[in-house]
Amino acid sequence: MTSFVSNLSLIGPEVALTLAALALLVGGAVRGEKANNLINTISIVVLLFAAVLGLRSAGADPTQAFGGALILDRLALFAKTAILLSAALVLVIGAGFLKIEKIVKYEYAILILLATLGMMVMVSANDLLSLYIGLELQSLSLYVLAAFNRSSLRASEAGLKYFVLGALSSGLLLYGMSLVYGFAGTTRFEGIAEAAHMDASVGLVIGVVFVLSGLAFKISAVPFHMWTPDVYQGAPTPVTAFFASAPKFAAIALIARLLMGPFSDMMDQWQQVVVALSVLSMTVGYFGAIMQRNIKRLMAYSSIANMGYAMIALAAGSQRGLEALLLYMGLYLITTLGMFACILAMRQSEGMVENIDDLAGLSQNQRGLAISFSVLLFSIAGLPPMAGFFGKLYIFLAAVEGGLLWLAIYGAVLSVVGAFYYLRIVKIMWFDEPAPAFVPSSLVLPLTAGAAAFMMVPGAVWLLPALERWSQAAAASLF
Amino acid sequence: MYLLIVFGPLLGALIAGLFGRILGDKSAQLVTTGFLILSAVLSLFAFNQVAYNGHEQLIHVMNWFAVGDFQAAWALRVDTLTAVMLVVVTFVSSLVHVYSWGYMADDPHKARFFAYLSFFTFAMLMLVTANNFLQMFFGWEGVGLASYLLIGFWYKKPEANAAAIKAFVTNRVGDFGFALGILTIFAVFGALDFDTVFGAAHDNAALVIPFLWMQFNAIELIAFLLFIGAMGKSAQFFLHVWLPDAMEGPTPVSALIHAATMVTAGVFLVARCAPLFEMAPHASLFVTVIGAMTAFFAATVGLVQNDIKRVIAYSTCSQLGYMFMAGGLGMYDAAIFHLFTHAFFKALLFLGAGSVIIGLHHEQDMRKMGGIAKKMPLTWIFMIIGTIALTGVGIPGTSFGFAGFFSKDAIIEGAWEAGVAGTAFGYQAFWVGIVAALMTSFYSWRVIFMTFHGTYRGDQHTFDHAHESPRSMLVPLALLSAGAIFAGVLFAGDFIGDKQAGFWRGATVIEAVADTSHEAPDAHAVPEQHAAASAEDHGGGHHVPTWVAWSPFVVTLIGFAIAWFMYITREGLGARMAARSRYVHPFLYNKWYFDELYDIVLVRGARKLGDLFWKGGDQRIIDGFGPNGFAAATLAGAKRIAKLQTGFLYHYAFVMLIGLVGFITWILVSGVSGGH
Amino acid sequence: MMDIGLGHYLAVAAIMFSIGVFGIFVNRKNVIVILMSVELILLSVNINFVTFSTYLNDLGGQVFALFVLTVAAAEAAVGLAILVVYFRNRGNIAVADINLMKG
Amino acid sequence: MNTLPHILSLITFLPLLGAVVLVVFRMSARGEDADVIDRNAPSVALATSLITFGMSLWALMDFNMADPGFQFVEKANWFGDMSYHLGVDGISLSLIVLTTFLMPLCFIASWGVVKKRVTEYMVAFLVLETLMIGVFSSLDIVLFYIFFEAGLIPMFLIIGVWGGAERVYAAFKFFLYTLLGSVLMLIAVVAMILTAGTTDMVALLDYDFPLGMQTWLWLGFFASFAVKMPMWPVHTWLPDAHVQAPTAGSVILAGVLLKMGGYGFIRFSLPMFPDASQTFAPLVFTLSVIAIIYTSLVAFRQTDMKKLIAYSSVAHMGFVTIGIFSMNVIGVQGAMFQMISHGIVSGALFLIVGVIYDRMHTREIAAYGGLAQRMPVYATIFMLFTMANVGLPGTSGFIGEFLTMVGGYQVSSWIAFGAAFGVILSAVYALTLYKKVIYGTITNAKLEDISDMVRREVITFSPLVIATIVLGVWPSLLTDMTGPAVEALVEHIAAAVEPSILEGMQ
Amino acid sequence: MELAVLLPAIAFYVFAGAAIAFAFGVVAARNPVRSVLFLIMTFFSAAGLFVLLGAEFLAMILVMVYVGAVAVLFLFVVMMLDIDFVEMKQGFADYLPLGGLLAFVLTVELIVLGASWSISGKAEELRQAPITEGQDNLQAFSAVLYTDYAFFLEAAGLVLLVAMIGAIVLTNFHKKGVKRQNIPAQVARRAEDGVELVDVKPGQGI
Repeated sequence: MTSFVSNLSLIGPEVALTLAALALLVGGAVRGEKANNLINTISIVVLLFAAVLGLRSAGADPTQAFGGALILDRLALFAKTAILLSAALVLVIGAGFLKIEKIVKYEYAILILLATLGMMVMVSANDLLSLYIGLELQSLSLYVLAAFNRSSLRASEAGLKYFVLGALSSGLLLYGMSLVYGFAGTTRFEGIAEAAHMDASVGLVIGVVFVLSGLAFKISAVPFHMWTPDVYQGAPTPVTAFFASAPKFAAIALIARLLMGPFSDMMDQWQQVVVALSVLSMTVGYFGAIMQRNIKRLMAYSSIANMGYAMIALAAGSQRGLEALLLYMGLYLITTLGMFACILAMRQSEGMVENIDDLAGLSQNQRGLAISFSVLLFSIAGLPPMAGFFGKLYIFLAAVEGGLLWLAIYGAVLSVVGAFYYLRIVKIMWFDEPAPAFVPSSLVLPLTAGAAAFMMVPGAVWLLPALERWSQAAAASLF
Repeated sequence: MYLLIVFGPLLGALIAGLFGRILGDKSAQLVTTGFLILSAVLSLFAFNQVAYNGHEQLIHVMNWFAVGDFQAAWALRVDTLTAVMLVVVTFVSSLVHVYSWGYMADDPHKARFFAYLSFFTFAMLMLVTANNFLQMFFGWEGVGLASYLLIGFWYKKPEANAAAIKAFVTNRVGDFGFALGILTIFAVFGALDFDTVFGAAHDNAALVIPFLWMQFNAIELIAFLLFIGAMGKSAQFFLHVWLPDAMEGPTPVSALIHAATMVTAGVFLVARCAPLFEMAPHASLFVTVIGAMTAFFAATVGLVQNDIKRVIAYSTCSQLGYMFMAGGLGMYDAAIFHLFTHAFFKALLFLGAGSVIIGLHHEQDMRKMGGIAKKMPLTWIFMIIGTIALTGVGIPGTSFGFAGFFSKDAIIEGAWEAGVAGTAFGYQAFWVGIVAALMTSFYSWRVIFMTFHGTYRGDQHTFDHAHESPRSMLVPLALLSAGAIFAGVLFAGDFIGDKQAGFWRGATVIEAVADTSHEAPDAHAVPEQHAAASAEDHGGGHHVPTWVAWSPFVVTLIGFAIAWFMYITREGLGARMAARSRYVHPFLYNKWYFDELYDIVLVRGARKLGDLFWKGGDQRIIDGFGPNGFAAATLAGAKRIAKLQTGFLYHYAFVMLIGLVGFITWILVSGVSGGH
Repeated sequence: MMDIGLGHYLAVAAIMFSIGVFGIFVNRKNVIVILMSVELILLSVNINFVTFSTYLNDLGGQVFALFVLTVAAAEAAVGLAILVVYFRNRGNIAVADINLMKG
Repeated sequence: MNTLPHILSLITFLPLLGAVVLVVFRMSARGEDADVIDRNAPSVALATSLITFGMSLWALMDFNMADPGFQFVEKANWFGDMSYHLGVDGISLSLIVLTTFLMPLCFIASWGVVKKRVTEYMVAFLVLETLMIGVFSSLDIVLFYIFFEAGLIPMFLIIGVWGGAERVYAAFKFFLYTLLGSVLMLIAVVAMILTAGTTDMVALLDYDFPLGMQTWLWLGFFASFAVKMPMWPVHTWLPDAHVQAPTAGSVILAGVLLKMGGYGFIRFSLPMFPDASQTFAPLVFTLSVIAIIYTSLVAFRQTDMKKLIAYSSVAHMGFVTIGIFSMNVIGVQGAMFQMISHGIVSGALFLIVGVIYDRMHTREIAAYGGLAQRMPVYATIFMLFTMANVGLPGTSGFIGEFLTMVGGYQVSSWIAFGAAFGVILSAVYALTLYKKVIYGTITNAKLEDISDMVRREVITFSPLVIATIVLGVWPSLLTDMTGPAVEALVEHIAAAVEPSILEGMQ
Repeated sequence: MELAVLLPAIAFYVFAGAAIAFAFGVVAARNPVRSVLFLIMTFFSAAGLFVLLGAEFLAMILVMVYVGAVAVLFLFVVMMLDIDFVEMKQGFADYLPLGGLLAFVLTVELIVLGASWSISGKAEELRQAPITEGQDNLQAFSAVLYTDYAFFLEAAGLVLLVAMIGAIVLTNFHKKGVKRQNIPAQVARRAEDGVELVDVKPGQGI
């Protein structure tokens, strides 16, 4: 076994993040609130730096670190890059909100750093234990972040709900892990794969179900989604943006790695579960959103539905499926963050607003923002020529190829329901008489939204081929 | 030349229609009338060329349809049949144009009126010069449009609008048959031009094709469908309802369209398609029966009408019945001849009636007329001439008689002969003809008596100002009177007499020629003597019993006598009888309640059905179960799902647990049953 | 029956797991009990791990359990902190009162 | 062929370019400048559309009428299996020209009429134009789908922002209805791509899909195209959309968007799934005939002018489907002709309604009457298009209807019977409408001062009038263009259909 | 029966029964303080089971960490949050039957599952940290924990760090307007700063 330190060189980004988090913690403790801006900025820089570092150190071959605790392959790289970038973006767009709501604390950035670190461990986990620790690192940070606005009853209720249910879900996950460990005899992924290949015993299968249930919580797949609307609504909006983006990606990448790696021999069994999760998620996500007036709640249901969609690709269990999944999730991240940038711009003179009716007539008050938001909504609804359409297309391709035709049809039909509530926001922005205009926000929000929207249409011309190439490479690393 | 005949009126119509407001009414009138008269003169020349010198023409103008096998060209086919029609159409039309100068003098939209008239003429000419069924259909629908426009010319009158729509739609019902006929023709023959179709007809005589749920003889079917078209245009029984209402249009229109030309298009069609009808005995029988029924029905209704134009309209209807009767019995020549003569006297009657109407300041109700002969002597004379021509006065066995005498008696006698020859419905047709002739005589004279004789029953003021019509109206009347008097005697020989073979030269089937087709296997046998007889002069009636030849004349006299008795001797008797009658008169007066029946069944039916489909089908069922139902269901589902989200932690946990246990149980069960 | 095998321990763990689960959703009293139920679940997991570890003759399970304990402690800390925050805002921690957000 | 390189791309994206220019200027403008841009936006849009029209005419000039294959082909790989592949044959080019022809008219018709958010309006239409042209010119199935479905977005906004009182309902109904159809098509597209291993339509045209699969694929495509057409009973979005859309929106909706369904049937369903098409033809015929009669009757009862015309559109589209699925040259040619003709005629009818709507702001038939006295020019033009609508020979409306009936008759006389029956009904509703609006006396006092068509409106209508009559008298103009492609198509089908299916049909 | 066999069995049943009973007590107790106490007892019993399984180190940790720290923390919070006990006597929910059924099904399934266990065929070679004969539990732990599992240890450290940050950030209130003791300031304070001598003229006031 190589030395601990030499292994550290393999995980440069993670190390950078850790060190930065520790240093900033000390710095924050010393300098106090004055350093908030600085810490925020440094965190963003560190996240970006870590992303660059990761990309630069990307080797062609999958490498294992720490005796197999972690695996560094293209899937992990893809996921990490996505996670780091979205975390950075969340910090960028969230800063203003925290100031307005007067909940600026330097710990915020540090917690985001640590959560990101947890996610990075998750996506390159190669052992149930690293999976668990990464997951908990992430979860604990997120629990705290959810309740970050501690003077708000909603935020603390969100934190509480998230925590309790999250703890329950880790319990399920752990129980599953214990079964897998017991029936496979190891916690290392390759080992599990070998054991499963030899004998996919019932215990192993049930273990997988437990694990899947535990992880389904993280991607808010129905019926483990119940926390999502409440937490999205209650948590501070930047935190919600974070919830909706990076952790989803991390968890689904992790699930993909598990299902197509160690548990690939049990596809017959887990496919049923994933299909069920997918169907339920799409149903609840698409139907549940219709009644929502709070845009963050709506985003919660939207993310549930989108995860349902992503799980179609997952259920296909093929390389094409994984590729579609990653492409879809990549687009989802961009879209979601862009949309949250728009939501964060929803500020009227008396404070932040979250009701979708407050968007009324946005197209006349803030044309640019309205256009960006609309493009993003159309994209997430999967309408061509927006990039989101290609996400769906790829998923359908994977599903049909994987023999899940009916699932694809179901998803397609439900996407019409989805289109309905996305369009309703468009309708409010474009058709309705203008509501009181928003207070002009810092330039960064419209810019982010605009950039995201740009990626969805004209930018898609090069974004899509690039994303496709990356996800193809990433998907190949599991097959 | 032919192009000018046909397209001149179009040019006139376009100039008057598009630039009428710039040019002014006078120039519009001049242009259209000028073109029309030019057409008429050229037509006479053409008639001479074609009918007497045998210069049939086929002028290709341009391609129209060229889709796969479906080929149809814009072309002018001028043979004797066409030439006859050309003469009739252009001649009557130009007279009507001229007449309208006077009749429409007060109208503010003269340019439009003349444009319509000319356009109508163009469409009619296209119809008669067609070389294929499609072009014919073009003209067919074109005259329908023109008729619609002209009937509705006084668009402020709701009755005119309703009548216009009724005319167009009823015509469309006929066109429906015509169109299907064309489709069938194309399906059977793969072509639409007359020569190909008629040439191939013989070879396809036994062809049986499926149509709807049945198998039909192709030719029979085609003939039948085409005749439905003819029924619509020529206002035959069942589809006659529009014609009387069409009298809402200006009177020149009635004369031109609803007496002389358009309504005869059906007869023209039958004559044109004689080669087909010849081989379609059942369809021909149908033609005869419908014709006879129309002749009878319209005559009965005509007996009791009070509107002067309506009486004439029903008379037209009835006369058209005669023509079809003839056509159905194979006497296409006689049918056309009657068409030809009828054009003159019926136009005369209409224009005369128009003169009366103008004279009495747009009064059309005969009950408010009477004794105006002195005020309008010329009109009175022209009307008498027209009536005599219509009732077919003439001395049987001689060549003395008015126009109607030659043509109508030819039909009635021909029917007898057909009966003798064993043609189905021949005798019946003869009797119907006789009865109808009786009634024709009665109602025609009734018009004269009620209008011109007896005591005036209307508003005295109107009577005082009643006046003879201007010259522009009287000249056409005079010309038409000449036609009404002499058309029969002059042309009988050519149309139906011994010179007919050289006259028609195959433009329609005349009996002598038709003989060949009678040998077709399924055609009914026609005894030899009939063929021999028909080659002879019908006008003389040498080959029918004398009583047959005399009977039309007799019944005409009887009709005259009754009318004289009821309206001159016992003036007012008619009105009193009408008032007393409880069933017969209302039944007849209300046209056998056809309008009411159609209104209930068709109009209201369509409305009800439309509402049913709209409110019930579209809104309740399709939208209700479709988008709106979907939306409602979605909303309900959404509410339910939102309700699941109670906000309570334990519910959330509970749901998670249900999911977990569900999955485990499912996997265990499916795993067990799956053999794991 | 007297021969205590792996199944027995797993059964204990299973029962404890169920009690924990049961405790979470049946509890209407206060959130602390829910947190304790979570601890029960984690304990059952630990029993599983230790049992398997013993019967597989592999220390990995026990190490895993050790980390589970560690994390559980951290979780408890965070959970209680959140609970305290909530209590400060709301004034009580009755489970049935936590439904400000729903739908 | 020495034509302009990339002419199809130019035609397709030129309007988009115009739209982008407008957006950029409008977004960067503040205050006064914004008004200036709003004022000039119609000119820019009109100019763009006119240039596009000019370019499409140029393409028409260079088009080799005798060649049944695709011309002006452009191809470039994109990503995945997809490629940027454009090309036209007679069928698609005729529809492109129709689109580019109608577009300037729409802009002229909106000139000064649209006062709210003018620039956005123009942008929406220009974007829509690009998408519509794209539908007809793309030769990659995914590209096609993108254009096909993307058109919903601008149309949604057009109805929703500039529409009538019920615009929201109508916009949503339009959008979701059509979307539901298209997503099913998308699944079919996906299945096709996977089976055939290509997204290239030229390759797909030659690919022989297995029989059982064809059925499902056909149904998938049918779901989309039938809604788009729209066919009975999935037509109910159309009346609402038409009624609520602004005039130009209705014109485009009826003129072009509906044609996408027919185009889809001709381009995809027929050649790619010939056997299934054969199998399902009776279904299509039944629905078409029902549509013709049913919607004609419904149209008869409408009190809203646009709704009436909308229902008549449904009926007329019934002829198109009949023609297409007769699968013989005459029928398909007739369907093509009917599509173009209907594009012109119904477009014109909606413009006609727009003319008086702009003056009176109501579409209730009952509010009008006696317009002939005040608006003779209007009455004349209205009459012409009414007649074209009822399929009077000599107008373009007749040619298409008749050809489709001929085509249909060759399959079954029932079809022709039903269709011909619909022709009667069309006269009923169309003439009733005309009578109620134009004829009679002026009962509504507000109509006393109504003015006749102004020059702008006359300019809008003249090309339509000319097109209607020229096509009616000289249909070869169009049929010669579509002919080779249609003949090739019919031959292809005849060769491809499994004999067993045909036997089953007998 | 031989005691050597019987004794572990008795011990198992005692500990297992106690653990389950106490666990049930945790859930069922009306008073949260009692619940905490039951929890402590549950941990004790579980520790006994761990000992039976030969995991002495974990048993020790369980008692020390859980009973010593976590459970006490619970107790502390329970006592600190002045909970109104009366309000909480609402008892079990209406979901009890269904919930009970679910729990029962789950339990049965898991027990059946546990009974189906057999050592994985690959277990031998997949073993990550084999327990060697004669090495006691603590030694075994110490052998791997800082070597093979060093990474996890570090990561777990971060988890604890997060927990710490979280606890602090959430509960450490700096209430505005509350005077706090500032010791350096207090120490640095001098008489001159606190007392001002004012020369007041009679009859004028300050």
